Amino acid sequence: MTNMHKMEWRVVAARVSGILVILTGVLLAAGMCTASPHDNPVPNIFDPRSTPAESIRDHSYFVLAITGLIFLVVISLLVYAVVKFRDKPLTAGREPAQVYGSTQIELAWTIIPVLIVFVLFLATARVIHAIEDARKPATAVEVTAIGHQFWWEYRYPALGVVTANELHVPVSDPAHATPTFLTLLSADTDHSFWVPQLAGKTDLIPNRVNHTWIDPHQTGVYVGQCAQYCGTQHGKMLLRVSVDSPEEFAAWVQAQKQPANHDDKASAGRRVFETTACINCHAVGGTNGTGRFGPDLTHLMSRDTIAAGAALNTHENLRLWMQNPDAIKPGSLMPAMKLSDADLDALVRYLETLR
Amino acid sequence: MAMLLPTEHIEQSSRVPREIEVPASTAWPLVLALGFTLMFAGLLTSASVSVLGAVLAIAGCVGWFREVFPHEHEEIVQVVPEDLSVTTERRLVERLPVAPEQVRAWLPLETYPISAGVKGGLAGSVAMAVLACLYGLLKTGSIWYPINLLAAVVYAPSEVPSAAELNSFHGGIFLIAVLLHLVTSTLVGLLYGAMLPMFAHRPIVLGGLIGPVLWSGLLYSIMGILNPTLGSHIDWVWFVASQVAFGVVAGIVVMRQSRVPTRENVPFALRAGIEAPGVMPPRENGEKRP
Amino acid sequence: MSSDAMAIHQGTDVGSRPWVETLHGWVTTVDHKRLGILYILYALLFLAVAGSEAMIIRIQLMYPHNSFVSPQVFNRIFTMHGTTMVFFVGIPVLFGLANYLVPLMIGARDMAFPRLNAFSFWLTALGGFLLYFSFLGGSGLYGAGNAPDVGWWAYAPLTSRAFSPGHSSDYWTISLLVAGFGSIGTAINIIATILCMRCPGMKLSRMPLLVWLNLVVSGMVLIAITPLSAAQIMLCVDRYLGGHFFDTQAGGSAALWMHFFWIFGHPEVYILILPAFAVLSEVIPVFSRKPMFGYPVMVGATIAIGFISMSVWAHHMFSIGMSSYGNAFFVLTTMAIAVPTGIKIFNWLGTMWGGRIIFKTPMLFCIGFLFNFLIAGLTGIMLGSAAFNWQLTGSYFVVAHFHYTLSGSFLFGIFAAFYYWHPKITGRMLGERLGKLHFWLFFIGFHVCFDLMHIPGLLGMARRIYTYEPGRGWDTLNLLISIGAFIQGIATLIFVANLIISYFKGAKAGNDPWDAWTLEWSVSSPPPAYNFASIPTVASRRPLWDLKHPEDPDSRYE
Amino acid sequence: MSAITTPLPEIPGSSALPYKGRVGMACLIIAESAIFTIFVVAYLYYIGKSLTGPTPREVLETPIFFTVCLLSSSLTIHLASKLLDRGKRGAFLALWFLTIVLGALFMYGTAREWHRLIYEHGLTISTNLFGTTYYSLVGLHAAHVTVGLLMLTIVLLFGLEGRVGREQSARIDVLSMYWHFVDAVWVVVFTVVYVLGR
Repeated sequence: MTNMHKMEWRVVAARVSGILVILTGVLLAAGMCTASPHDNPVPNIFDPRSTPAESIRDHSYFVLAITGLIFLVVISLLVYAVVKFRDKPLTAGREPAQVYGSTQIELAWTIIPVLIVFVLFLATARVIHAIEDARKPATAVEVTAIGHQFWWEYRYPALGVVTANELHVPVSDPAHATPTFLTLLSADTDHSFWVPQLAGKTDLIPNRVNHTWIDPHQTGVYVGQCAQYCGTQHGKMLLRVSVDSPEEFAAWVQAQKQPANHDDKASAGRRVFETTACINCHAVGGTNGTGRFGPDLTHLMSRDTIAAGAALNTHENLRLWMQNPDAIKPGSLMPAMKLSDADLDALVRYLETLR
Repeated sequence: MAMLLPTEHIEQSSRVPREIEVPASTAWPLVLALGFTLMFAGLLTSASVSVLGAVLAIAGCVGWFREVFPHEHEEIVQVVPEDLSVTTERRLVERLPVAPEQVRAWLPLETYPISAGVKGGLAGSVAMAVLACLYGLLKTGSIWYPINLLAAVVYAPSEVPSAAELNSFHGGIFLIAVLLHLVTSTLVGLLYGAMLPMFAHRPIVLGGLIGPVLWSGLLYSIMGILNPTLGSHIDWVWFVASQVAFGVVAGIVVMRQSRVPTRENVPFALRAGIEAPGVMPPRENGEKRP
Repeated sequence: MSSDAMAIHQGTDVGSRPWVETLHGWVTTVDHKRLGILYILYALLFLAVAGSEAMIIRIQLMYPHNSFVSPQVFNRIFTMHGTTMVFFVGIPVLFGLANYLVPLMIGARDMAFPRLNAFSFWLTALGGFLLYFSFLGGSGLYGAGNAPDVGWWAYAPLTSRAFSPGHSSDYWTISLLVAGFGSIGTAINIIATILCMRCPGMKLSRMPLLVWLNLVVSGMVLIAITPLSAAQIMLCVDRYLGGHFFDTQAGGSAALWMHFFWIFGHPEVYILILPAFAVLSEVIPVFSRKPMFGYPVMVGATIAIGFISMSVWAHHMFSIGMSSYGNAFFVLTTMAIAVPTGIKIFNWLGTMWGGRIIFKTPMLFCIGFLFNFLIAGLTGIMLGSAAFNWQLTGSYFVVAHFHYTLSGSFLFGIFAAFYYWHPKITGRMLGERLGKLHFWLFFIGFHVCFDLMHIPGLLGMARRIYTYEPGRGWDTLNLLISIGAFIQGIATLIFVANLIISYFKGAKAGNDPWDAWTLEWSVSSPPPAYNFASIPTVASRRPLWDLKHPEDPDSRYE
Repeated sequence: MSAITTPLPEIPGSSALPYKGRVGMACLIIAESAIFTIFVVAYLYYIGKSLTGPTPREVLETPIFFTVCLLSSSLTIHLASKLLDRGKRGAFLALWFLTIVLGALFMYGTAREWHRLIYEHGLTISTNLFGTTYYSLVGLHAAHVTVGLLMLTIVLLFGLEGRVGREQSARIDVLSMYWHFVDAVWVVVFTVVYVLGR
């Protein structure tokens, strides 16, 4: 290959990569603009709102700085070597001086990494200790989260509340810390609880009890999802954590503790609920439905979403969900109920009374 | 440009035989593998597949056995004449400018032995510890103060100890501190041993002053992350002073070691019999070359 | 038979043989070179298959709520992609290279156990075919087929009968078990070859680094693949005999499977990357025209990696709720492995430093490797830091990280090997123009794809999801990632085209096209069936250097 | 005969290299050890974790006699291969046969124990975790003994035909390595199952 060709290729490569870089930048900017953080916040791990996630973020900056520095040093050496020591026509036909190695240099570039590793280890160990071995204050809210294929069950044993998919926790003000301590269990396969802005992942493993904790500093809805592959619908096993002000949280707990609302206008739908397979999996307080395979529906309408966050909790979605769950979440364990249109409407009407 | 080396063959042609025995081709390993796989495949499909697999596997075993017993079956391959000349376009080999008169640079090993670095590090660690404890005595009247601060690297933010706790003795904490101190000191000492000869003009200035000051600057920027407790209590003047004490003592000890290089001080790699000719670092020479 | 074998090896007279006879020659062969080629062709076949699966994954993820494939199909595709790439591309290609090169490099005429070699290859090959038969017969002869959909690490209890009825998980287990026995056979063979078949003068301290690294890799295969085999036997006991090893309903432990899997799984990563290191350790010196900088340290670092890699497995499990002490221990070991790995990068740099670097395609891939592997190592440090890992694991960040090691590093190393040894294997050079195009296109596609892939992970995108919600900041990124993946696909097609064109029209290579130093370049290209007409004698690590520079041989200094 | 046409292991200069059969068997033993290690770890991990009975304390009996049989077979096979080295084929065959008998006795012991456990105590592989781990670990070992016995028997048959001589001594040596390994594993399995496991 002649030098002409070499030049040509280098120019082409440089141009192609230049164009790609510009294209990337434009598209990235466009993407950032179109994303609307208000309706559906970006679960960015560098935008934490809770102590564990904040310690991890601070720690990650430290790790990023060190690795960035190493990157710069090594890449400069590499670029320098590639540019400086390329074969030139001037020296053709000659071999460079043959060098076998140098004990000193090799010792130096062994010990410096060892020191860096040592520092990184110490820094990491302290963060691990701080997050994992945090003491539970008396004011903590305790929640048992149980992973199911493909939804979340939340039990507040001290408050007597059972809900699904949307976790409600009080905001934790540094002066009066009310962190939430979660006990993580699984009913079937492995899952992982991950709300990036609140804490790192902790798995939910059958026949094993795990723990994690969060203390959100700011109210709002935080999203996340199951982060351990758990079967067909792993992709739509979404998580929503609603961080409420203390008053809102108390009101929510109060509302959840109420028995199910029984509106006579929806008694037809209730009869459908109680006489079909619904009750095998779902519970509604005060009815003969006590199943635990599916989410507790006693206060279904207090939730914004259905099917573990896969769809908004609207009339149409509810109806579709019972008629043909595969349209929303193919492969979920909710069977198509094969109800007549009349029964379906009655049932939806009934469910819509469960506030 | 190619230069043919007239007689440089791997081996004299007189020793090349006319024919060579190589292991004979055989289908039995394939039959056995197929049988074996089918035996397992039967678990996935139907038992009859396993039966077929077992038959094939047994046939394969017997066939294979007969290939190697009592003697391995071989076949004869005629040797084809090959052009085995070894050529190169690059006949000239450049020399390191530092030793142009030698055929190949084989410079004397002038590195400090590994033990020098370790000794320097340990000596430096003592100097540093003495200074730090002196600081503790002057500041709070307790030598345990700096030791506890050093070990505070393991404390979580929620467990930051009180002033009284910082001034008293804790066995576990003491062990952690000693361990940290010794490991770090030894490693830095080793680094001194390795790097001082590369910058041999003013080793004590470099190792005793510039190194510790750079090192302290680095720590200054990361102390808040690495050891927040220490970071909040630290007296940087004393800290830098103790680092310099380490550097000066370690540097002096390392330099003194080099004056009497003995066989025992040869690095482990050489003592282990691994051939590692010590050559000057290439980076210094690469740049000087035209 | 023998003359037939010869004919093929001389690259002449092939057309005049009936194809049945040629085929018979290949399937019954016990020649290490032919088995090496079979391994490589087999790996290339599965590279195409698993690459196509990757394309399906990337089409599905181009847009949020895309429905190119169903979730069931998506889960099968990513499971098969991972399983295939690791077990039926990575392992065969590394064994193929080792099979072809190790005997040539140590001056031997064949492997220690040539028939075992054939047996091992066929086990691996048939294992792969058995796995893909699952698309047809996953439920046995009694129902429609489906492929495994439990992910390539097949975590319990998703693999139990309750959650995985039919035979799809059994296909995963049993085909890998079969292929695993093949791997163990080949590893035994390589070790025995290296220890027992070296030519006179080829002391351990004079072996080419490629041979050294393959020795370590084979040792690791022996103690890393076997735990997987053992765990798979246990899984079979559970699924076929009603055992309870991983049955969480009967007191079994899901975490135990994770431990067993990763005791295999992490060394496996090094089993894959060390052969790429091996290639670099041969290619970089030749194209820098200098001997390897710090050969003993390279050997030592390799052995250190081998040992340390056995003690880091649980860093894949930081999120399973281990105690803080357990987590800290695995942080330490994980970070410790960065040290020998760093030494290697520095030693390659040291080799290039002060050399005369020739930018032929193999060297380009090696430099690309160094660049990518550096980043892979640094993201590895981030992942190794358990606290950071709690956010990163199970996200697209980790997917990007391990593709940096397996695609950006392993595959780059393998491509370098292809361009470097293709002339030796086929007697013809691979086209340099297409090669450079392949390199640049792949390099750009790789970086568009996998650099960006880190970001959705940081923005909370979990891996193994068949679709995602719009408006989380992942949309544009995923589109670009997919575009990057397609660019890599095109680059790979160019590579295949290059292979085909060069096979027919490539320039003749001659014995030693790169002016190299190891023994394989001293014989014809392709080498005769017996490799060396007379067994060579060596006196240094670079026997051909000694012959080329009789006035200044290495043997005088080593 | 020139040096080159001789089979590979006899190339001049290579005499210092180890015999490939021994190296291969050593590698196989390392690989097998890893498999056994995983099974042993699983056994140890699940000790006392069964949700239902029977427990090892209730049903296991220590097979002292059969253990002695297996362990002494290591001695006999060692002596046998030594005798073959010296060319004493008759004595070799006798000791070889004794090895097989001792191995078979051991297998009989295992079979009797399994029979007792299954029919008297109702312990099968699917009963509980103890059953699963016990039958898997002991079964894995028994499978290795069976393979060993098969190979020993083949050698015996060839030996009776008079086809095993001094020239096969290296191969016999490799086979005896395997048998020693099987015995050594039993020591571990015995300790784990009958000592620690109770």
